[in-house]
Amino acid sequence: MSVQPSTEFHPRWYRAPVSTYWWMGSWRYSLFILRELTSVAVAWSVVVTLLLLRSLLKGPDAYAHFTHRMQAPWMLALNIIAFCFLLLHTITWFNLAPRAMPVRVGGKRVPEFLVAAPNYVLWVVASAAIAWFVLRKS
Amino acid sequence: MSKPSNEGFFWLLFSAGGVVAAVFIPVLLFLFGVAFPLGWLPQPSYEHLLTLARSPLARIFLFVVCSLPLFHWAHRFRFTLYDGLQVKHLNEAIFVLCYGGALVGTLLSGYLLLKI
Amino acid sequence: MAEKIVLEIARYAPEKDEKPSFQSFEVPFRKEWVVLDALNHIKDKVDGSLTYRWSCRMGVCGSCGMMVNGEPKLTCATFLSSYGNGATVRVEPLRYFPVIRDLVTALSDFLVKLQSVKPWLIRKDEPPLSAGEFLQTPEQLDIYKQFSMCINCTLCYAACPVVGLEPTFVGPAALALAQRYNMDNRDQGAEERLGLLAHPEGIWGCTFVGECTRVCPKHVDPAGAIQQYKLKAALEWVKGFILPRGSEDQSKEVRP
Amino acid sequence: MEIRSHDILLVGGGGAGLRAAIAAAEVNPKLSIAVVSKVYPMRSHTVSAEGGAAGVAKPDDSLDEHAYDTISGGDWMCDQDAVEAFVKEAPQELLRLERWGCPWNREPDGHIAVRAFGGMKKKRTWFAADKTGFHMLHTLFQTSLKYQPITRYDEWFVTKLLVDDGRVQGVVAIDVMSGKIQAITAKAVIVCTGGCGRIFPFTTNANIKNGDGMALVQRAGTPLKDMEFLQYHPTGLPFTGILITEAARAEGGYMINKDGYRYLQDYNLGTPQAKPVLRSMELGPRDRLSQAFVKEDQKGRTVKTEYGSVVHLDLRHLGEKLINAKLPFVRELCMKYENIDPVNELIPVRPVVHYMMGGVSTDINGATSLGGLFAAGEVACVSINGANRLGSNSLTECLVFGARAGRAAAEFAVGQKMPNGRVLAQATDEQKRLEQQYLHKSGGQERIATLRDEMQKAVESGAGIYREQSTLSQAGNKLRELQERYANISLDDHSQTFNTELTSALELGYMLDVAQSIVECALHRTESRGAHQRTDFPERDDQRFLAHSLVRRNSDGSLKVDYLPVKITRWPPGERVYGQEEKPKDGIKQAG
Ligand SMILES: Cc1cc2nc3c(=O)[nH]c(=O)nc-3n(C[C@H](O)[C@H](O)[C@H](O)COP(=O)(O)OP(=O)(O)OC[C@H]3O[C@@H](n4cnc5c(N)ncnc54)[C@H](O)[C@@H]3O)c2cc1C
Ligand code: SF4
Ligand code: F3S
Ligand code: FES
Repeated sequence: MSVQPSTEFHPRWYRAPVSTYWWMGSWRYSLFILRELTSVAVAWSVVVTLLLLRSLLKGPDAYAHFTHRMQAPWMLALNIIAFCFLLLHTITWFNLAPRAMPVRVGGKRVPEFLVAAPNYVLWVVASAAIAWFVLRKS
Repeated sequence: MSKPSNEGFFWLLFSAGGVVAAVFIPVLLFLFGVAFPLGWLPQPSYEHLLTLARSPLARIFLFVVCSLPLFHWAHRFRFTLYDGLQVKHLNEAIFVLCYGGALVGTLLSGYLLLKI
Repeated sequence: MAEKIVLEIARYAPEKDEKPSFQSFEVPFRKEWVVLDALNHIKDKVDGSLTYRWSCRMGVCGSCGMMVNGEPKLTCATFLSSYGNGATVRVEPLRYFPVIRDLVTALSDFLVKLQSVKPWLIRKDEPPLSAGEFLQTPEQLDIYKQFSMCINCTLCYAACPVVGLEPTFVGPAALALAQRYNMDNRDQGAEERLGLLAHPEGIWGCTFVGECTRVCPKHVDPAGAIQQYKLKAALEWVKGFILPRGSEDQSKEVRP
Repeated sequence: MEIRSHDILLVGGGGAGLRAAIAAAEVNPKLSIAVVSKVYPMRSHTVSAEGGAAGVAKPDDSLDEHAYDTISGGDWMCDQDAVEAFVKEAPQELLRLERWGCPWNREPDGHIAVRAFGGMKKKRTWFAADKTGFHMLHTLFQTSLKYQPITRYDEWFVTKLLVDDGRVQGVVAIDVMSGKIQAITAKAVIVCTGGCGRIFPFTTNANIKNGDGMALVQRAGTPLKDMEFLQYHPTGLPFTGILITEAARAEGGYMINKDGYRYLQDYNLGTPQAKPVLRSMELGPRDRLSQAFVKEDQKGRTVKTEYGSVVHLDLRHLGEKLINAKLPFVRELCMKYENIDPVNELIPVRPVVHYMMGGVSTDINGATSLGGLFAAGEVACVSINGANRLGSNSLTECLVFGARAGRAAAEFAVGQKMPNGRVLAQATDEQKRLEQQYLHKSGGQERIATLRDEMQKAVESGAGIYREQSTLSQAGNKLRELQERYANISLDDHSQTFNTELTSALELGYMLDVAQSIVECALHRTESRGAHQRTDFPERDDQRFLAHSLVRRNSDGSLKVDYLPVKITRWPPGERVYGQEEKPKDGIKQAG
C-alpha cells in the first residue's frame, strides 16, 4: 500500500527508524505498555487459581502445601506486584469501556464517568460477595 | 483486504475476558495471594473451600474466571509481543503460543472442575 | 530585558543531507504569536529556504501540524507563551511520516488510506432530487457529528505507535471517517466498508493506545470510533457465524 | 518535457473546483478530468467559511425574494439573468450536497434548518453549525474520491495558461514536491483558484489566496471584471484577522461602540430591537457596516488598541447554551486566539478584507471570452455579487456556477482536437523563464517579504474602505515601482524540492498584477456604489456607471479599462433601503 514513486525528480524521503525501545520514549507510551502487561498478571492469577483447585482436588495435604507455598517471600512479592497490575487493569478497563460503548439517553451521550461509575459499584459488590462466600463459616 | 477476518472472534473473547478479569480476579488474588498468606484474614479451611468449589454455580463461575481471562491474556500479550519487540516474522509462532496456552489452561480448568 | 525564544528546527535538504539535523533560530517572544508566526518571521526575515506548510492560520485547514517539543501540534494554534519567555522549543516534522524536506512530510500514503475506507455516502437506492432531503433528526446527526469534524491534520498518525510500527495500518483518522459514514443514518454502505476494514491492517491493528484521541485538536475521538467499530464488526462476525450468508435481513436499511 | 493530457483540467480544488470536477464526471464519465491544486484540496480556503450557504428552502420564502435581496445588496451591479439562474439552482445544489452526506443542521422533525444572514429578508441560509465551508469542502472532496475519471495533482502549482489557436490548451505547472516543471494539456480548462485577499495586510483570507487565477487569465489576454469591488467584513479579530462569522449577529449579537451604544442606528440601518430583525441594524449588508465603522472611528467613538481601533461584538445576552449550540466555533476561536470567552466578555472586532466580488469575466455558464477557458467560484465574476456580496451567497455560488462550468466544459471538450505542438514549445519557454528568473538567478537584491509588505501598505492606504483620486494614484505609482523592483528579487532557496520560496515569489507576482487592476478600476469609477466608496464622488451615478468595468493588460504591462452594461431583467435600479422603514417594491411580494 505504501506509495514510493521513483522518477528522476523524486527526492529522497527520509524515514526515521522506529526504535525497539519506542515505548520508553514517552511516559504515556510506557503507561500503555504497562497497561498491556497487566494481562500477564491476569494470566498469573489464573495460574494461582488453578493451583488452588488442583490442591483442593488432591486433598488436605496438598492444600496445606499450597497455603505454605503462598507464604514464601518471593511468592508474596510476586502476588503483591501482580495485584497492583490487576488494579491497573480494572481501572483502565472501566475507564476506557464507555468509549467503545457510548450510552445515549434521550439522544444525548451520557458522560463517560457516569457510564463508568456503575462498573465500579458492580466491582465492589462482586468482590464483597466473593469474599463473603469464601470467608463465611458454614 | 476483502473478507472479514476472524479477529472479531478473538476480540470478543478478549473483551469478555477483560470484563471478567476486571470484576472478579482482583479479589481472588487479593484473598489467596496476599491477605491469607500475610494473615490479614483467617485462612478458610480445606473442607469449607471444597464444599464451596463443588457447588454447581461455583464450578461454572470458576470455569468462566479461569478460561476467559486466559484468552484476554492471549490477545493482549500477542500484540504486546508484536509491538514491543517488533518480531513480525514470528507472528505465527506467537499466535500459536498465546492461544495454545489459553486453550490448555481452559482445558485444565475444565478437567479440575469436573473432577473436584 | 530582551524578550526572546529559541526555536530548534529540524532541517533536511534531500539533495545534500543524509539525515535531518537541528538548526537554532532566535526569534522575538511576543505573547500573541503562535509557533507558526515565529516560523514565518524566520522565513521572511532570516532564511527564506525554511520549508513548511501552512494556509488558514485559524486551525481549520489542517496543513500546519508539526512536532513541538515532541508533541504533535497545530502550529497555528500553539502559542509561544505556553513555553515561556527565553525557552527553547524544538520543532520537527510530524513523527512516523517520511520527510520530504525540513518540516514537510509526505502525505500521499495517508490519502490512499483515506480513500480506501470509501468515505462517501453509499446508497442502494437513489431517489430523485425532487423527493427532497433525506430526513435526519438532530439526535441522529449528533451520533456521528463528532467523527465528521476531522480536518485531516494527521496529528493522530504522529501520535499512534502502531502507525510507526505497521506502516500499512490504515490509521486513526481514516478509520474514524469510515465510522462517521457508518453511523450516518443516510448511509447504507456499512457492510461494504466492514469487508474493507475488519482486517489486521484496519480496525484490528489498533490496540487502543488512545493517543490519537488525546492529541486530536478537533476532539474527533478516533480511538472511540475504532473501538465502537470493533464491537460492531465482532457482532457482525457472530451474526455471520450463526446465520448462513445471504439470509441476512434487509430490514435494517434506512429509508429517506 | 513530459506531457500529461486530460480532457478537462481544473485549476483549484476548493468548493468550486471540486463541484465542477464532479459535474463534468457526471455529464460524461468517459472524460478524463484533472484537478490541479497548489494545496491538497481539503486545505483550500473554502474550508474556513463559517456561516452558511444561501438557498430558498422554506415555504414562506420565494426565489424572487432571494433574487431581490441579492440584487439590492449588490447595489444593482448584479447581472439579473445570472442572479435568476443562481437563485433557481441554489436549492437543488444544496440539496445535492445533502444527498452526498453534508451534515446540515436540522429541525427537530429531520428537515433542513436555515438561519438568518446579513442583507437577507428571509431565513434561507443553510448551515452546518458554524463550520459550513469545512463540511461542504470535505463532503465534496470525499465524494470526489469515488469518481474514477478524476485524477488529482495535489500540490502542483500552475504558472501559466497555454493558449494557441484562439483557445486554451492546458497549463504549465510545478510539481512542488519534486520541483519538476510540466505541461498538462487539456481541451478545456476551468479556473477555480479563489480570491486574492492576501494583497491586503489585514484579511480573513488564507495564505494561499493570492489572486493566482486572476493574474493567469489576465496574462492570457482575457479581461477581469469589477475589480474595484472588494468586500470588507465588519467583524474580524484584531491582529490575526480571523473572522467572526455573520451568524454571530444573525443569532442576535449586538455591535456596540466604546460607550456600549448600538451605533448602527446612526447610519440609516434601522432602530435597535432586542431580537434581530432581518435586513436591519446588525443584519444590514457588510459594506454599510464596514463603512459605519470608519465613520464611528472618525468620530472617536471606537476603542483604541495595539492593533488599531476596534468596536465590540456583544454576544453575552445570548447565553452559553445558544452559543454552544449555534456558534461553537466562534467561541473556540475567541478563546484560542483572543483569550476571551464571548459568553461573558465582549469580542473586539474591526473590518477586515474578506472577499473579492470582481474577478475573471464569465458568462452565465462560466465561459470566458477565450475558447475553452472557464472560471467559477470566487476567482470568477459572473456578476451575481455586484458591488457587494451578501454573506452566504458565495458558497452557493461555488456550487451553482461550479456545476454549470463543469457541464459547459464537458460539452465543449467533446469534439475538440488534442493540443498541438506549438503549446509544447510555449511550455518549454515557460520552464526556461522559471529557471532563469527565479531558480538559477543570482544577484537580485529584493526580499519577497519586503515587497509584499510595501504592496500591502500601498493597497490598504490607497484602496481601502474609502478611496479618492489622490490616494489611488499614489497607490498606483507605488505598485508600478514595486513591479520594477520585483524583476530584481532574490531567492535564498535554489532547491528543487518543495521550494515554497519559489511559489511565494510567483504568488507575489500574481498579487502585484491583481493589485494594479484593483487600483486602476477604482480610479476609473468616479462614483460610490456598494463596497466602492469614493470620498470625492460620494453619489451613485447610474447614468455613467451602471456598467461593469473590464480591465485588460496590454503587452507592455499597462492596463486598459472598458465598460460593459449591467444586465437588468426585472428589477430596475432603486434605492438600497435597510432598516424597518422599507417599503414594498414593485414586483415583489413582501410576506411578513
Ligand atoms: C473566513 C471566511 C469565511 C467565509 N464564510 C462564508 C460563508 O459563511 N458563506 C459564504 O457563502 N461564503 C463565505 N466565505 C467566502 C467563501 O468561502 C469563498 O468565496 C469560497 O469558499 C471560495 O471558494 P473557491 O472554490 O472559489 O476557492 P478556494 O476554496 O479558495 O480554492 C482555491 C483553490 O485553488 C487552488 N489554487 C489557487 N492558486 C493556484 C495555482 N496557482 N495553482 C494551482 N492551484 C491553485 C488552491 O489550491 C485551492 O484548491 C468565507 C470566506 C472566508 C475567508
Ligand atoms: S482525527 Fe483529529 S488528529 Fe486525526 S487527522 Fe483528524 S483532526 Fe487531525
Ligand atoms: S493511538 Fe493508535 S492504536 Fe488505536 S486508539 Fe489510537 S489508533
Ligand atoms: S494553518 Fe491551517 S490549520 Fe494551521
